[in-house]
Amino acid sequence: MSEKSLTTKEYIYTTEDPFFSPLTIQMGPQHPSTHGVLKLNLVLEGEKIIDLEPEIGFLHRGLEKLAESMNYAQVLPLTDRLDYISAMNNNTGYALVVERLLGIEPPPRGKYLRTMVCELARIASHLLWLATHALDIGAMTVFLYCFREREKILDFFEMICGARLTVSYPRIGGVRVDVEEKVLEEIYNFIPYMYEKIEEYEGLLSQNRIWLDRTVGVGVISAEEAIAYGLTGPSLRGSGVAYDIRKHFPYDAYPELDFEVPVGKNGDTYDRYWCRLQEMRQSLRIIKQCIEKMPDGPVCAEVSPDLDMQVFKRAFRAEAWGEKTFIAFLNEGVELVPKGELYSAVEGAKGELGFYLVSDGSGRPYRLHIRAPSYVHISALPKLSRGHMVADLVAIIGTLDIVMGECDR
Amino acid sequence: MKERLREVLERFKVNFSAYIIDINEFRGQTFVILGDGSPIRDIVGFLKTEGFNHLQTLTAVDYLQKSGVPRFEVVYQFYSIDQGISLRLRLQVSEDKPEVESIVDLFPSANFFEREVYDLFGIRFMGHPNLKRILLPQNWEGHPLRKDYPLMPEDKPRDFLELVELKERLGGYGIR
Amino acid sequence: MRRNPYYLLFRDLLGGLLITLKTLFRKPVTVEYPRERVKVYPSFRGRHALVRDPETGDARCVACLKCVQVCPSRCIDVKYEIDEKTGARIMTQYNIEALRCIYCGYCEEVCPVGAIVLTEYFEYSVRTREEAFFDKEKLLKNWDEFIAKYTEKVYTNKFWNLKGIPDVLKPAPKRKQLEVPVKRG
Amino acid sequence: MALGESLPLHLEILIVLIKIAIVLGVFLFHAAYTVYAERKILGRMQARLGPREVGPYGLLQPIADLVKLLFKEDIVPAEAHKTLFKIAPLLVLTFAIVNLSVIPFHPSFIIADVNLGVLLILAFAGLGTYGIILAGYSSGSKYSLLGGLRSASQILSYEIPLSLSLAGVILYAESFHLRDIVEVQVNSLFGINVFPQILGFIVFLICAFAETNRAPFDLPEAESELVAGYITEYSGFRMGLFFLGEYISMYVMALLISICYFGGWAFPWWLANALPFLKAIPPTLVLALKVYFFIFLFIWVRATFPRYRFDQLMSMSWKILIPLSLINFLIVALIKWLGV
Repeated sequence: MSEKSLTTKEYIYTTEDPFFSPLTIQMGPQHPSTHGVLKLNLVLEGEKIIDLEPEIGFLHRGLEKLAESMNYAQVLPLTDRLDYISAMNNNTGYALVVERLLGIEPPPRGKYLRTMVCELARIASHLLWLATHALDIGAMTVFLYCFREREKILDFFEMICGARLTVSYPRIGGVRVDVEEKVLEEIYNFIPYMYEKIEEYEGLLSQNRIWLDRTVGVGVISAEEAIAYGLTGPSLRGSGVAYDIRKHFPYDAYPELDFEVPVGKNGDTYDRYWCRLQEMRQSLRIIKQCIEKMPDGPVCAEVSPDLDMQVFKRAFRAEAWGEKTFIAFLNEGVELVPKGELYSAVEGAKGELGFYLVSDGSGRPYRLHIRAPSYVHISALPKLSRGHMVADLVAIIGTLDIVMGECDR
Repeated sequence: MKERLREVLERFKVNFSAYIIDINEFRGQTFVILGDGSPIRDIVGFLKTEGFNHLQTLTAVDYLQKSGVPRFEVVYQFYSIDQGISLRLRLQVSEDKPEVESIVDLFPSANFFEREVYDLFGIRFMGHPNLKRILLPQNWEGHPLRKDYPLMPEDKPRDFLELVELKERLGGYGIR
Repeated sequence: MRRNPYYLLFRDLLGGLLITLKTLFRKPVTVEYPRERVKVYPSFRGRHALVRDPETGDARCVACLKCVQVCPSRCIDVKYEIDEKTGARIMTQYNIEALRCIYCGYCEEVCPVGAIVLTEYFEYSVRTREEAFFDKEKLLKNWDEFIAKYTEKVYTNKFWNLKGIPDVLKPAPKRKQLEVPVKRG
Repeated sequence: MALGESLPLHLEILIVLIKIAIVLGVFLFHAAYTVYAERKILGRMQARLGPREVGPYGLLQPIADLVKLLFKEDIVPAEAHKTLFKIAPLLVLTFAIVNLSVIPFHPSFIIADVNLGVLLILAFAGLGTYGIILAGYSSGSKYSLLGGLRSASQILSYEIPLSLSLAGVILYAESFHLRDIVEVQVNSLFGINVFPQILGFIVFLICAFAETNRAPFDLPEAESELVAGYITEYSGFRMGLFFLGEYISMYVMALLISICYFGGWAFPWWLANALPFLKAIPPTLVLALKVYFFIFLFIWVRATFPRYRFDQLMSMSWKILIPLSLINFLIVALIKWLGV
């Protein structure tokens, strides 16, 4: 099959059967299991998928363009809206890229707090993934069990920063506010409870023969192919590649913590499922270490930029382009912040969440590109699902763990 | 790690010296600026044989009004998972002929990235199997991430108070 | 897996059934919302309010426009006049479009005097857009409504007194504990 | 039957009509409250509460549902084949209800006392599929069409092991009449059929799930794949009819399991001899308790298991269930030959 995704009209299927005609279905954007506003143009033979073409962009909000007109601190709440299921990771990722640009080092307590909330967010995200993945495959009880525990994590977020979903908790140079000891204690007590609950999910799924039938050997991708298709995070680790930003490009408190990167073997849906469950356990381990090792002190660096940081207005050249057109162009010669460009990534819950930032010294991002894991994962969807059935497609979408807010940006 | 990167860059310089404008470093990240019209497919192919197997991101920047350089820059960020080295290519693209060779056949993950760059910057990737708009509707006009894209729409945006006023005015005529 | 002798005994399926059966006899976690309330934790970012100063009975805002400046969604609009005698700014209009607000809490964090606050009141669905447009009077009324149910003696907010943040980053009035006594009557 | 012989025709018809009214009334009520029970039990199994708002403990919920379904707009899609679209839910419901006519609820309470009861049930169960296939075909939606096709192949594959596993029971009782099946099995060596025919029972149970389109075999209406399968385009009362049909066929299957494998309204002889007071329990109640247990099992399984894939379901039917049911048939034949 060529790399080119064929649309319905172009589609010519060579077959011996003169009466054969492919069935085309537009799955989504309001299909129950496309996880948001993903649309898939399917070409089917019976229930077998011959080809599919993802259609995205229904949730495009122009975040990258929007960021160009805000100062560095103001962009941070925008990143909440990327992968809104684990907003902490996005915020941290963005804060990190600006910190690296400005050369700020957060104080240790800030680092540990950020690591802790990131791991909590990872668990929350994996819980939502497990919930929807299991629901797609038909195990509806797991869905509600996962939400039960996710609710507790969201409660922690509420205690920490006053919001549950779009937290905006990390800030450039640390975190916005310290966490009370009482809350840390509650999170610490939550860890053994969560271990127990993971056992429960595993009891419902891991050994279940129906679950095995539905996931083993479905959506197989080899290690080389997975790298080539840009899969990252647990989707890649399911194929046996131990590529984890937390180990490869350590950030925050991760270098000081002891954790493993679970790796699968076969690169199928089951291995990715297994990896994520193990990752939840590792996350709990990290949280435990974070709370145990939590140093005292400030949570934010003193050189951290203010929320109302100074910016240079960009020059407008209105006359040449008519009254209503504004052009923002590079400020040459001014330098409020260092000039330069850098790419920095964090291990988001879905995979490698990268920020490519170009600074022109004006205090606003000149260009902010977000490398969203879901975006790349969706591009691998045709490869993964060709030749499988519609029911498997649902499992494969689930196993890639996509969030359209992040994909469409 | 550093040595390995230096080795690769040495070989890079030998092979493609004609196209390299600058090799530099910022905050520990090495990048190579390539001139307009570089054979990017060959260069990426070379990097792939050197072990850069992970294309972290592909994007573009519009340096409108920056003196003395072509307007666009297409950015390729590579990483070698086995060797732990990363390298960024910045390929300059002129405004007159915004065309770049596609690298989809080398890195399938570039598929959507290139479509995105085409969609938002209007840089065409020659040889891409399915180059059409991806985030915006197919009938969208213009490329929004270009710096000369109008920030204000043709109709002035109405803020809330104006909307209330309008509604009251229309309400006087019995229109809801 | 298939070679496992337990496969024939359906142990995997029975184990799953047992888990659901156990849950059947456990206490459900549902909160029956209108009758029961979830606990809202302090400094939850809910409905906006302008803090009514218990001494003057008016808003504490000094029209420094910092909130207008930092608001990422640009939903705050402040108008002010200059007092001719003292030269001080007097805030005349304070508008918030709650439908545009993204509840990041930057305004309350940046406010040097603790004038604007996102209260812990979260149930404020409205029927018309006008109701979600908060002007100064409405914002003060929001504060009164919120404080009427507030049980503590002084109100303070996590984002007013940023714990763990170096003093350099705070505006001068916020370097000491900022709180509002709650007056009832 | 003792009733019909001495009575004039019109009286006999009247009696049958009254019986039908009773059975219909009881089962419609049961179907409605099974929905309630299902929601409640599923809720509790999922650590939530289930319906609670309408009436005490939400007990009036089925009535509220009924009112809602009745007053909803009845949408017939423009692309649909109008006649078939309207007939399909009726077919499903009718063939589910007709099954009840040959099932004995009490040794002397049976609407149509025909000798080929089991065969009739198998036939009607097969016919009921037409309703689903027609619904899928006539809706004019591709999801519905796939749902209908899945249903067709599913029923086709599961009719066979279902019939074959029942064949063991029939062979054992040497009768197609469900009353005879009960009477023979409670007086046999094992008391209830499930002991010698454990294989047949497992096969029948799995097939019952598949026949009624219940989880883990709810492929024709798999909501995560096919939106709602063949019911995607239905709304209001027509959708309600499908659900009614589904729940009634669930009852039919539960009744069949209890009658064919668990001795129906009677207790096995060894239990009845050991605990004589059991004989005082009214037979219908005994049957009802057994049926309720299986209905609970249906709900319980739905709460626990993921869904099978379409092709796995088929291959399981052909590769595992049919051979198993044949083995079961052989075992029964052996027992018969040995004369125990």
